[in-house]
Amino acid sequence: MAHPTSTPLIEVRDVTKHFGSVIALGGVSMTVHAGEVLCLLGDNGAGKSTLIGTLAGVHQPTSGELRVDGRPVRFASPRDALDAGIATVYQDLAMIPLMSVTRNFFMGREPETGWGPFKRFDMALADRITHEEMRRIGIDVRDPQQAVGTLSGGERQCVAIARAVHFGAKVLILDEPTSALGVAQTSMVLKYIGQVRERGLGVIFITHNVRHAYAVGQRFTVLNRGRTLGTHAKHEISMDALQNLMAGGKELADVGAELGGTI
Amino acid sequence: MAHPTSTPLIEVRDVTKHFGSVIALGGVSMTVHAGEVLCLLGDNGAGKSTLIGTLAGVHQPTSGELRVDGRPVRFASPRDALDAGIATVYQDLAMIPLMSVTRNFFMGREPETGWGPFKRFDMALADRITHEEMRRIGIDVRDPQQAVGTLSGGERQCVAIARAVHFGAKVLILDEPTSALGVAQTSMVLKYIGQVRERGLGVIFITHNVRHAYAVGQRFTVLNRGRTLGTHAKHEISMDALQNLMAGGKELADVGAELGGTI
Amino acid sequence: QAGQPTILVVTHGQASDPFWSIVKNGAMQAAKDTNVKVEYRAPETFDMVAMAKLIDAAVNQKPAGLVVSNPDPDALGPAIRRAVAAGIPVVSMNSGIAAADKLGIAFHVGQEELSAGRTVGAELKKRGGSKVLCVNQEVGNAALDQRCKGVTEGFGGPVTVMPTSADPAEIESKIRAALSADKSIDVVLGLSAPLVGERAVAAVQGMGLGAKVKVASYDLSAGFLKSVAEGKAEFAVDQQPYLQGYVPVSSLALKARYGTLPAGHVPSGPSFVTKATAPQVIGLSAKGIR
Amino acid sequence: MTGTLSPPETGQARAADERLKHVSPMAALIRRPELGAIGGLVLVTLFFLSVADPSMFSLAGVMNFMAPAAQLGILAIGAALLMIGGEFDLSLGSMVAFAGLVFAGCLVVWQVPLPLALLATFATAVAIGLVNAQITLRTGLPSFIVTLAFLFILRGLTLVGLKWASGGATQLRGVKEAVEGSVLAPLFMGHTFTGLFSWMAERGWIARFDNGQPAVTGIPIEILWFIALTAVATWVLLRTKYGNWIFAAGGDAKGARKSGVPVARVKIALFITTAACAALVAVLTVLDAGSTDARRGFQKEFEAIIAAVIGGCLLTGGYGSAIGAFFGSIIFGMVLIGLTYTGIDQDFYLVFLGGMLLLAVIFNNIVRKRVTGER
Amino acid sequence: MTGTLSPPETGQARAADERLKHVSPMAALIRRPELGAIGGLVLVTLFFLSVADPSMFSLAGVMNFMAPAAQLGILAIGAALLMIGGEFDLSLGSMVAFAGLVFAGCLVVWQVPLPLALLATFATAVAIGLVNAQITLRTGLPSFIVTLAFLFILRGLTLVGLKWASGGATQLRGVKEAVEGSVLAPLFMGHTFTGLFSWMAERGWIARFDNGQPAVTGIPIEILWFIALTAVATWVLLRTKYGNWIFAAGGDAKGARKSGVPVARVKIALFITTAACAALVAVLTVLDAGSTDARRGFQKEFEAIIAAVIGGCLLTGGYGSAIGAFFGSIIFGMVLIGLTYTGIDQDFYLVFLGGMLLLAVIFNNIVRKRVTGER
Ligand SMILES: Nc1ncnc2c1ncn2[C@@H]1O[C@H](COP(=O)(O)OP(=O)(O)OP(=O)(O)O)[C@@H](O)[C@H]1O
Ligand SMILES: Nc1ncnc2c1ncn2[C@@H]1O[C@H](COP(=O)(O)OP(=O)(O)OP(=O)(O)O)[C@@H](O)[C@H]1O
Ligand SMILES: [Mg+2]
Ligand SMILES: [Mg+2]
Repeated sequence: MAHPTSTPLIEVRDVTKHFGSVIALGGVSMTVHAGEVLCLLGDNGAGKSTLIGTLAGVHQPTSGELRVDGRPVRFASPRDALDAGIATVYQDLAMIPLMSVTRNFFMGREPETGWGPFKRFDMALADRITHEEMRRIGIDVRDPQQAVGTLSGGERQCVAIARAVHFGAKVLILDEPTSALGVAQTSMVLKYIGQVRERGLGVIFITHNVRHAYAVGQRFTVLNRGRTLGTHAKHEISMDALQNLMAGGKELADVGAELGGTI
Repeated sequence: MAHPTSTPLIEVRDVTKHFGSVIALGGVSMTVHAGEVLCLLGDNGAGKSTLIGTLAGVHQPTSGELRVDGRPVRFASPRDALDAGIATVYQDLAMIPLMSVTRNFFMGREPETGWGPFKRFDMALADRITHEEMRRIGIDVRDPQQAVGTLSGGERQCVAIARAVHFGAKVLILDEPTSALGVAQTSMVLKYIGQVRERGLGVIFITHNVRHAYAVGQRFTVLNRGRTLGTHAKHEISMDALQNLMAGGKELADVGAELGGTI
Repeated sequence: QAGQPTILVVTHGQASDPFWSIVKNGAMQAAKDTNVKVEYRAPETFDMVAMAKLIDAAVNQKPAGLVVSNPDPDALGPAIRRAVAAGIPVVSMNSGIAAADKLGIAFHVGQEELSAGRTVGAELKKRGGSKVLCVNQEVGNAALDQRCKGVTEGFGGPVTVMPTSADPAEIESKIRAALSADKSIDVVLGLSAPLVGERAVAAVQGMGLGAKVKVASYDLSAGFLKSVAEGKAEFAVDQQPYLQGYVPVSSLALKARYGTLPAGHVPSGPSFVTKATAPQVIGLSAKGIR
Repeated sequence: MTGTLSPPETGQARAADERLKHVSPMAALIRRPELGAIGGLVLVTLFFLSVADPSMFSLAGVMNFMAPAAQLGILAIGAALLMIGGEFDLSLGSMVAFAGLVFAGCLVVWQVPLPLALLATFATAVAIGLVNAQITLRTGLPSFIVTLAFLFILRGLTLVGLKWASGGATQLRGVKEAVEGSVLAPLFMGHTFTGLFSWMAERGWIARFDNGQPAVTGIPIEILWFIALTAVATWVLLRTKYGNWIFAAGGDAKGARKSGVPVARVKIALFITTAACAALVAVLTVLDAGSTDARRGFQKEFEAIIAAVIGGCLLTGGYGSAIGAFFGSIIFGMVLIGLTYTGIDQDFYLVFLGGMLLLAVIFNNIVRKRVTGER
Repeated sequence: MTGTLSPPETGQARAADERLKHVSPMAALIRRPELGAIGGLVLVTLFFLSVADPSMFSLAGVMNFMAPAAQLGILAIGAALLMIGGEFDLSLGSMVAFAGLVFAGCLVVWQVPLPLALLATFATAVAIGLVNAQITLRTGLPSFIVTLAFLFILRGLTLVGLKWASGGATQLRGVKEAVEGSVLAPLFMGHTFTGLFSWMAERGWIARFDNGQPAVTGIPIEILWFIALTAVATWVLLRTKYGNWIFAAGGDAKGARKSGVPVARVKIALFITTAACAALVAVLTVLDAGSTDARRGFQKEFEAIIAAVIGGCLLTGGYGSAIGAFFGSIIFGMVLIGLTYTGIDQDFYLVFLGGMLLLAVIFNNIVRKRVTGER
């Protein structure tokens, strides 16, 4: 499923990112190919969101290089990344609580109708699409004109995911999309990820749930304290080994035993 | 482990909650006893956070009754609930991004030193406790004076949990505490929940992860669209049955099969 | 009561301005004395656009007479013309004497700020001043700006305009600053006795410059007049604002009852209150009559 | 990839959600935040109807308080858009004075024809709006403090410029003479529908003065501008993508940027729009008064923000409406002029203004909460 | 349940985190947001040192600009605390006038002794602060609009009250005579350390006037109040739990409430504190001038907010410092008075004020960003 010989859709080369005196990324490299799901794993604070931020144009890397389709790029803003076909679900969702679900869904990419100076935001179409996409993910919004601030945590996450999936063009980045989701919604999202991959997009999927990762991922990159611990294809590594790698080895054995391997 | 004969620590009787025209809770009843972990399960938007909000004094119920130690109470503010010994981790964490980790940790319950009008916030002690409690949960904060806004999603969640655990007196409420946590931190938190229970506190634990729930819970209450589907003790229900109940029956079977039972 | 004629007064001075509060007191006293109803209106800042609307609003109420101040005949002219067209007798006061005849105003009471300023400038020269600091507490208020301009023309020597806010601490500090930065200033002229004049006396006395720097001010206040009486200040310029309020109202009351009106303009100032005359005026000034 | 994923198997099509209380279509219709501002307006109107001279609500009286309300309102619409977009412009009032100086200076001092003077005035405003925006965006300082600096700077420059242009005074006159006969003038000065009004006066439908002139000669042109701008702003806010961007930029600039909204460009456009509104008011008032002075527009930035807040705009951005600002301006204009029609002493003017504001806003708030349900 | 859980097995004790760049203790020391305001002050001072008359920085010159800065500063400290707590008080300036009326009225009209007059003044201020707070909290309206209403109402009441108290004038005088000999008076008027200063003048360490009087007779009492209040406010903000509550209430009122911070009580206390600061300024200025008038404190609310923002307070609440407001007030006071010492045409007064403000704030911002690292 991975295509090691073809040009990767996205290539990250030795990227570092400093915030003031904090070194959030200390040299990370990674590739994503078309038609594959790359899972990004790692402990809290490992730097996953920061790495994703540099790919989505939110942060500019302190050093290192990004390549899209083999060409070096610099994203000055998230808009640049979107224009390059990279859609992202952010861990903090990037939604405006006071705005309606529909307005949030289409924020920055509003469908228009009419001509010339009388072009207008096609609200009817937008409402319809929003309602449909939300239903698909298993949420029946009462009213797409309802403010996002009144949605539950999981419902909000669903809006963010539905939006990214709807607009994803070449690469879809999902930062812990399933963390607040119920069982039905989670399985929906995982199925979606599979469908998206089959349609030839590259997906970067961040999660703490190794089962979820193992269910949809082809390759697994583990970050630890701002550095890559290496990338493994699915056939090279077992779920338990992945789990251990992610949490830093032996610590987990104890805990796992104690809680009856249920984590 | 549940004590059906003793007075429950917390009893919820037929509580409803309306937001304008939205009926978020349509009559919910539930009890929590000392020394037990009650898991609250349910789909996105089922009303779990709203129910918790009424227990924590954030919302006032539209109708119905709350009892603490058998006495009916009305919490006018979260402070009342805290004073009654109920500590809560909110799904949205309730932290101030611009303030330091220590200041957030002790917000509302600052340790003081000195006397009379010269009483002051004992910052050295607070820093030490914060650092210690965070280390326990597996996060080594670089500097407790760092602003919470600069922490990663999981690190922030850890601050919220450590705070609630530290101040929990009688009842500890956790609204999806493990959703953004890494493997090591998750196992830490689950172990904590077990320890807290053993020390005789009542715990209400909200999660979407049935494994987590099953690992630490004694009883399971399932909410669906604002109503209770019933409460089951651990020995009465299997993990799979719980999973099905939570997601609404047959839907899950398909999905589970497709993804190889990995959710 | 019914049958009581209503006279409306619209001016450009806020009710809280010491000068205009005296004008208002005069108008209200005239109302009492001549048994008419007077309503006094003014915009809250020097705002010609708003004032024109207030005149329009007054015209809508068809009063028996209208009193206006007219610091900007261009802006207020059309509204005044409308009043005249509506058959309302209009008297202007304080400012706008030059435009009075053109607009069909019955007569004018007051003194043009510009010419009053010239007289003050000349008086300061006569008293031996060589460089004047003109302290303006509300720059952009055209009426106040004209006071300084007139002084400049009448004085014939260097006059520095110093803009300040109406804050007493700031005014005193700035006067001190100006006096220590420019030692050649020997006259401080305030445009308002209570706001600036009293502070100027305090600054000059505080710096021990009483012998060298003369202080004078427009308008009256009890505190400033006391300084004049004690010789700490030279004089206060009196435009007789009470008169500017009283005369138009009482004349319009007579007009409403008997159809009589003075045939010419009434000059109301400037007059100077000096050391000799100050003591008699203090008490009246503290009551807002002078 | 719209619509290419497999259709949902799980979405049970539910006709109605049992978790929604029944709401009548009427209640849904009035469930708009603007209703609050209308409520405030009704309250204030009722108050004046009961205590003020009846001439206040004659045709002439209404035109009389609508004219200043319209001048304020044009600024308030600009301020409201900018506030929704998350920024302030405190230089608005000084901008009116400065644009007035440029406009009157062009006409009177340089004897430039009206169209060119208009061009110069609006160009100046756009340039200053751009400077405000650039400094705010580049430095990351709050726009409050940046535009505050320009409040002082522009007011000061107006004073200096006026003294220079008029040879020492702070008033510049003679504008009406300068624009006489220009074809563009009727767009910015005087009244419209004058023919209609004198026809109505002839029939006796409108009150006339003793000399036979109608009491109202037409609709002051600023009222038409005000209505037109409100309509355009409402349309942009609610019906175009730019409106969505404005709400997003003000609601959460970071989140909006992440979603691809060109936040910087939106804010620049808003600063420029606001400055252009100020220039429009400058042109209207200078032509109306025939003169300009150094105090023009004094504290108007403040009043504009008040009107916008009365109309329901949040100071923190991301929420509000142009219609709200429209009604807010009318409330403010009505209270401002209304006292004249009552017998209340002028000394109580400010007490009255403050009290009415508070009442209108509290009432507005109650109505809004009532119609939109518990928060 | 502090410290009763089992100790961590997983926390690898790490001496230093490899993900921290090395930072010298010096750099850590200066990594405080206040440094920005100090930077702005240094810039402004350097500017005046190079262009202004040297008498500006003589002892007398410094006292001269510090006195108004201190009066503004006392208000700014209150405004800053309130802003950090997430609210505004626009009635601050009118409050100064109203408290001044109450104070002078007690002394002059009712001939009440000074301690009782002080009590009445502060009680009035506390009551009005409480009203502001209650209306804001009960209605949920923005404090901006509520206190704005009181800006008007209090200013209006002051005028009405003054006319009543003085029998028709807008000034009430005779305060100095009324407090003569009171033991409390030196706490609120005149200068301190006068003995020291005349001793220094005798040695020739202080310049003397031609009449032999020392140029500076002592430190104006308001400067001491200013410094004392700054110290107390800083201590409360940084070292007490109340400070934590203030930051929390302003940073996110909902979150703070959920964590058990008594947000409403904190805000009430802040409104009252701010009103009390205004009353203190009223007492100081009334005793200083010996009279009060209807324009006292005009637009001071505005200047206080400016000073707080120059000092780094965020308008959105939750961030700022009393020290910052301290330096902000001094910057503002210095710029306000400073131009008089330079040879620049006084007509440029406002241009200069705006320009210097902008420069100081931009510089402040650059310094702060530099020292606290990339955002
Ligand atoms: N303030 C509000 N106004 C209107 N509707 C609300 C409000 N708060 C919650 N709701 C609605 O009430 C329902 C229950 O919300 P709640 O947050 O309790 O769900 P939850 O069970 O916690 O879901 P999740 O697992 O996604 O966190 C949701 O459908 C939500 O849209
Ligand atoms: N703006 C910032 N300033 C300072 N430090 C920051 C900033 N943003 C992130 N960091 C730090 O960088 C590190 C990496 O953060 P990041 O959010 O990338 O972690 P993550 O892998 O996404 O963690 P999680 O799984 O908890 O979301 C964290 O230790 C965090 O404290
Ligand atoms: Mg993250
Ligand atoms: Mg929830």
